[in-house]
Amino acid sequence: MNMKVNLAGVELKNPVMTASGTFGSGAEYSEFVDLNKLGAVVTKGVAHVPWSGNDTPRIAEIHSGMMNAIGLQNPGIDVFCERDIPYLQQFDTKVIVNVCGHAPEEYLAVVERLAEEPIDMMEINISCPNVNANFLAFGQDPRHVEELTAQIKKIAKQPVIMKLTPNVTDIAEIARAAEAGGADGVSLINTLTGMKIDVKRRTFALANKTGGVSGPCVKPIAVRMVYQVAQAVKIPIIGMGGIQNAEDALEFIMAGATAVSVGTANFTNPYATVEIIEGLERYMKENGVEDIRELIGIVK
Amino acid sequence: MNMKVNLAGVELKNPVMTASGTFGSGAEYSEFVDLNKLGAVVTKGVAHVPWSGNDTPRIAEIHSGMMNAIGLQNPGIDVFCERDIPYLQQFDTKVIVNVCGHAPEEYLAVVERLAEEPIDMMEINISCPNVNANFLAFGQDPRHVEELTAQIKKIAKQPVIMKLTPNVTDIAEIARAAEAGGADGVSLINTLTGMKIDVKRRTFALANKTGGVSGPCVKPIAVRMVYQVAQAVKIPIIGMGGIQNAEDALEFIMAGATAVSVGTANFTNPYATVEIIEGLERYMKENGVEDIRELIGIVK
Amino acid sequence: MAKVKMTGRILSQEKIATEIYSMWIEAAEIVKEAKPGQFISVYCRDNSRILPRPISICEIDREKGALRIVYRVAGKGTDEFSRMKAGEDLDVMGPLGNGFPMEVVKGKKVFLMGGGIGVPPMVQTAKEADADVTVIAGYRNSEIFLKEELSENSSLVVATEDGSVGTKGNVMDAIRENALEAEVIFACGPTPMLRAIKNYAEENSILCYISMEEKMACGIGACLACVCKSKEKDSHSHVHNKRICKDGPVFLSTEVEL
Amino acid sequence: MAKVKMTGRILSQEKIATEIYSMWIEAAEIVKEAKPGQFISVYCRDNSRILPRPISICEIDREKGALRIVYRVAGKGTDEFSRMKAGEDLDVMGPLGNGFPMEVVKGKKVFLMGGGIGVPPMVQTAKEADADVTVIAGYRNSEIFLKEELSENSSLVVATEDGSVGTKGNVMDAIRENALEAEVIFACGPTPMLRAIKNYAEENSILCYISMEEKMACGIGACLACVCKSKEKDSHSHVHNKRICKDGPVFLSTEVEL
Ligand SMILES: Cc1cc2nc3c(=O)[nH]c(=O)nc-3n(C[C@H](O)[C@H](O)[C@H](O)COP(=O)(O)OP(=O)(O)OC[C@H]3O[C@@H](n4cnc5c(N)ncnc54)[C@H](O)[C@@H]3O)c2cc1C
Ligand SMILES: Cc1cc2nc3c(=O)[nH]c(=O)nc-3n(C[C@H](O)[C@H](O)[C@H](O)COP(=O)(O)OP(=O)(O)OC[C@H]3O[C@@H](n4cnc5c(N)ncnc54)[C@H](O)[C@@H]3O)c2cc1C
Ligand SMILES: Cc1cc2nc3c(=O)[nH]c(=O)nc-3n(C[C@H](O)[C@H](O)[C@H](O)COP(=O)(O)O)c2cc1C
Ligand SMILES: Cc1cc2nc3c(=O)[nH]c(=O)nc-3n(C[C@H](O)[C@H](O)[C@H](O)COP(=O)(O)O)c2cc1C
Ligand code: FES
Ligand code: FES
Repeated sequence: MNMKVNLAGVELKNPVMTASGTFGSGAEYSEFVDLNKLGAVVTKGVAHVPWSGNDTPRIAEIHSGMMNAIGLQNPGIDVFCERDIPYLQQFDTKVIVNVCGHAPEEYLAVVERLAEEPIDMMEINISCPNVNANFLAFGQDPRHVEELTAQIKKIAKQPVIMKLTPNVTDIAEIARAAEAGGADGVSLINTLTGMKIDVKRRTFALANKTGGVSGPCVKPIAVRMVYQVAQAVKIPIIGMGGIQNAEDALEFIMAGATAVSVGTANFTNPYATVEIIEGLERYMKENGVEDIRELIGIVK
Repeated sequence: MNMKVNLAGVELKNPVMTASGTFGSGAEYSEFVDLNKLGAVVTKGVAHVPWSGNDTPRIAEIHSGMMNAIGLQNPGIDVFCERDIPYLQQFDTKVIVNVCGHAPEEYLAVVERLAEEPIDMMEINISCPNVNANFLAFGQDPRHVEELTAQIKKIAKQPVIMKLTPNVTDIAEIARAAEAGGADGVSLINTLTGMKIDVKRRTFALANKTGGVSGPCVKPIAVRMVYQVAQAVKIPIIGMGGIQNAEDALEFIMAGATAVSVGTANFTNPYATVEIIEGLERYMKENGVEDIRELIGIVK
Repeated sequence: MAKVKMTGRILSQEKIATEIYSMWIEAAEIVKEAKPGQFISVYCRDNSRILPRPISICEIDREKGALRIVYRVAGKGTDEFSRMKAGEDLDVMGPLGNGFPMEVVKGKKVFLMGGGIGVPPMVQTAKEADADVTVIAGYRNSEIFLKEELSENSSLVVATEDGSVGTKGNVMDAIRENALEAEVIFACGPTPMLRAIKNYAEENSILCYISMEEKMACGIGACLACVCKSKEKDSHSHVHNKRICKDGPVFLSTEVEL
Repeated sequence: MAKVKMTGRILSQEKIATEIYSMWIEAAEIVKEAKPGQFISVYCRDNSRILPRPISICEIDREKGALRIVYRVAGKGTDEFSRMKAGEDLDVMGPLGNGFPMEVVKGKKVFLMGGGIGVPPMVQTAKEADADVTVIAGYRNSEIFLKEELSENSSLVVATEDGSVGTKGNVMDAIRENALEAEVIFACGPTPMLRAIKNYAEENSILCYISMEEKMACGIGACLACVCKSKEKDSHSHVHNKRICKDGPVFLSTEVEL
């Protein structure tokens, strides 16, 4: 029985990865799960300098999900390279570094710094507000996506995954722009923008007013977008959005994802990632699936 | 204590209406709720001719919500005018007719037919696939929205509400296009496009592959969009998406909605609409709110 | 006919076969109006499941104001129901749908045909049928639940897929094996069974009513989720779609496509 | 220190004041490592609520492998907890956070100051403090829950907002009224109370540790939801943010901004 998948030239021992920002750099969750078992660890977004993030409250619970406005707090690429990469090198798993920035130069500074680092891949978070384009996110404009992808590809030494925002009219168009820019893969979905109002206090539930919606409540939208993108591009897809168990992971795989990321579910169940891997194995056994790759995009 | 609101020149006895497609034309739910108590009944989308809708399964349950792909089954405007309008005329509530079509001519045929009918308002569903524009919905392109609105306004005899789809990059831009076209108000959100895969049968849960997501799971996205639109336009807003109780309704009102529509909640609780009206009254009493209009857009 | 949504009280909960449970619910207002072949909507407590589950009325105790449902654990909602205990509250709406047309069987020879989880509604139907009733019930195996209840009010003929009890095969095999005949058929069960019965009835010019299933949201005819294809244009939408929850679940077999 | 998520068993559930409940949970693996001032994450059963609720450890019974939580019904999750019954399962994760630094109070005069639902963690802290302990507990009214437990291991001073018991006012009023003095303070309660205590301690050069609150998602330091502003750059993100769930919930009062 084969669980291995090839993701943009990198072989993962199985298709289950962590979703950026929900798993730190793995240290905290290593008390619960053996990182060696994971297909890959995707780290929290890192910028060229430390970011201190938003005011609190930074999260709010919603029906079958949550909203977050962490604001990409991170220690900056220098500390990250000194501390987090060596930490992850100890484990027999792939390391995918999630990168954020407010302007192309900021992304490029991180990508350049990562060039000589022993990481397997990078995932570019293009949901960050683009200071040069009126604070819409890069990922909401196909021209910016293609341009940024192309710029990054010029200097990147590792495969580049563009992480798409679902807050767009036509996700397929954005994915095609990433592909045209030379991306080695796309991952989706990042969070949907939401708002919660506290009617007792007559104010926003989050200090930041809006936040990113994640968890089971976004799954149908995420599966739809993965399916749409799978019909639109040839590069591999990392699917995510509300995955809680193996059945959810299979929805994304059958819709066309080569790998999946598990985010919010870690908060509901710190063992989620490993239980999903076990659940996939069980499904394969019970259904006589020899190779998990047979299932990728099987529903058409 | 005043619960009345003025919606595009029409006075509603309270801001609670039904959401199109979830309440038929009121007859079925009249066994549960007194239609006289409602601010308005918004009817199921009606086209110029009967539509038979999609194959079954037409719905699927999802986490804290549902997906539907009814496909706008409706008897066409002639039967509607003969049967449903006279039925609703019996009640002391406002009648808002939801209109659908595949092309501008189809919308215009319905709007024209409604001109001499005793209805209070119409709500134009621009989430229908636009056969003239590659099956993207009218509502996804600001130019189409402005144009269609202007065409409808030319012949409409009643106030025109444009009902916006949330499947767009910038909902404020779409709302501004409706306003520019002369809309008397906007209502949002229609359903988000989703997909569910049945991993056991390896097929789509809905015959139509994709369906529209509604219910509590979409509420944070809906509130965010209502807030955004409230900052962008001067015309009144009908807010909806996952409203289950008075607190939810207040979120939309505080975000800027003049009225709210209750959809999927009717399926969870057929008394939902009336209970929400009672809950709003209670909130106003408990918090010394003399006039519900004080609360509209109070959170900024 | 007034429908209500109300908080019922669970009087008993019993496992009667593998994955099959029987629950009596006190719900006087619903029982008052309930008829054989109608169904109720049962609501989940878990807030992540917002749609009610349609479940047929199996039996009615008009004195106690109670009704019985017999259900198979098919997914998360029915699994939740199966964990509930006597004494607890349960939200239900009903009575829903048209039910079997009891007037047409008066004094006639009638088959009540149920397959699997389509058997339960035949209990109350057999009780109330003023007719010569044969229940033909199909099961997977020897777990022939509701046997006593059905035997009380009818002559019961059983078919099992594994042949452990009665005819080996399905309800149609049981008819053939026992050379049974009827003037009217009421049937409920999986689509292939209904299709076979519909064909049999039409070939033999037997008046036949079948109870259909589809995913539902409102349960009362408002949302148009639960349609089936009908021969004639329906009076509601003037297309060829009948609403199973409102125009059905029981249809004249010649009225609908399967 | 190993954290686990496990299925605990509810040993008892008791209402001890208006909207305040006390629950003993058998959870041996968590109890093994638990310290005063730490907390656990309690999971809802309702699937629409996906985040666990952080609740302080009130008391520990190491022999039984059980821990006690005392909680106020503040919303839907705690309401759900309050309906649970002895004998039922409950998912919990812990022990979480750093807890109070018990070593610094050894042989010292110490105030354990708790306000409202900040009182519970002081029970186990008083039990384990090898010190001259005064618990100063602030309540709304005469419902002074946990009185016996606190009296057993400390001299208890009470303040009530309505003056029905002890000092009228808050815990700071109680200190003044009784002219109390201490070398170390451990405090837990609402932010205005913590702010007053922090100022008092700093003015009087008293070593003071406060337990903070913020909305949490992971509870273990991974998601950065629960930060508070810190004087020094934190070692994790190298900005001025400490994670309450991991670096706290207990902080040296001079370390953080309130
Ligand atoms: C008129 C009618 C009468 C019925 N009577 C009975 C009965 O007496 N006993 C019994 O065991 N079952 C009966 N069913 C089937 C029963 O409704 C489903 O088994 C049940 O809804 C499954 O819910 P779940 O949450 O366990 O499954 P899930 O698969 O988790 O349900 C997900 C969603 O799909 C719907 N759904 C799933 N299967 C069906 C189905 N077969 N029919 C309709 N909706 C479905 C659910 O209601 C829910 O909205 C009846 C169905 C209908 C339409
Ligand atoms: C370290 C720590 C220890 C705590 N110890 C106790 C205790 O011993 N007893 C007690 O009664 N309460 C305690 N609380 C507060 C308790 O966590 C909240 O009252 C509880 O989470 C409310 O949940 P709810 O579902 O009832 O409310 P809701 O308002 O419905 O909750 C919605 C969301 O907000 C979060 N939330 C709401 N209020 C708070 C809050 N004050 N702090 C953190 N998250 C919150 C919930 O966890 C949930 O994610 C503690 C909080 C922290 C951070
Ligand atoms: C608390 C939190 C922090 C996140 N931080 C990041 C981040 O730094 N970079 C990023 O690309 N995505 C971030 N995300 C988005 C997730 O990686 C993921 O795309 C999204 O949450 C959907 O998956 P889920 O529903 O499984 O959580 C974050 C999500 C959450 C909940
Ligand atoms: C079963 C169903 C049918 C619907 N039909 C229509 C329709 O005909 N026209 C329309 O504009 N919106 C239709 N909608 C969308 C709703 O009016 C509403 O915009 C959406 O469901 C969000 O509100 P809710 O979460 O309260 O249901 C339909 C929604 C559902 C669930
Ligand atoms: S379920 Fe709504 S019409 Fe049948
Ligand atoms: S709750 Fe995640 S870091 Fe504290």
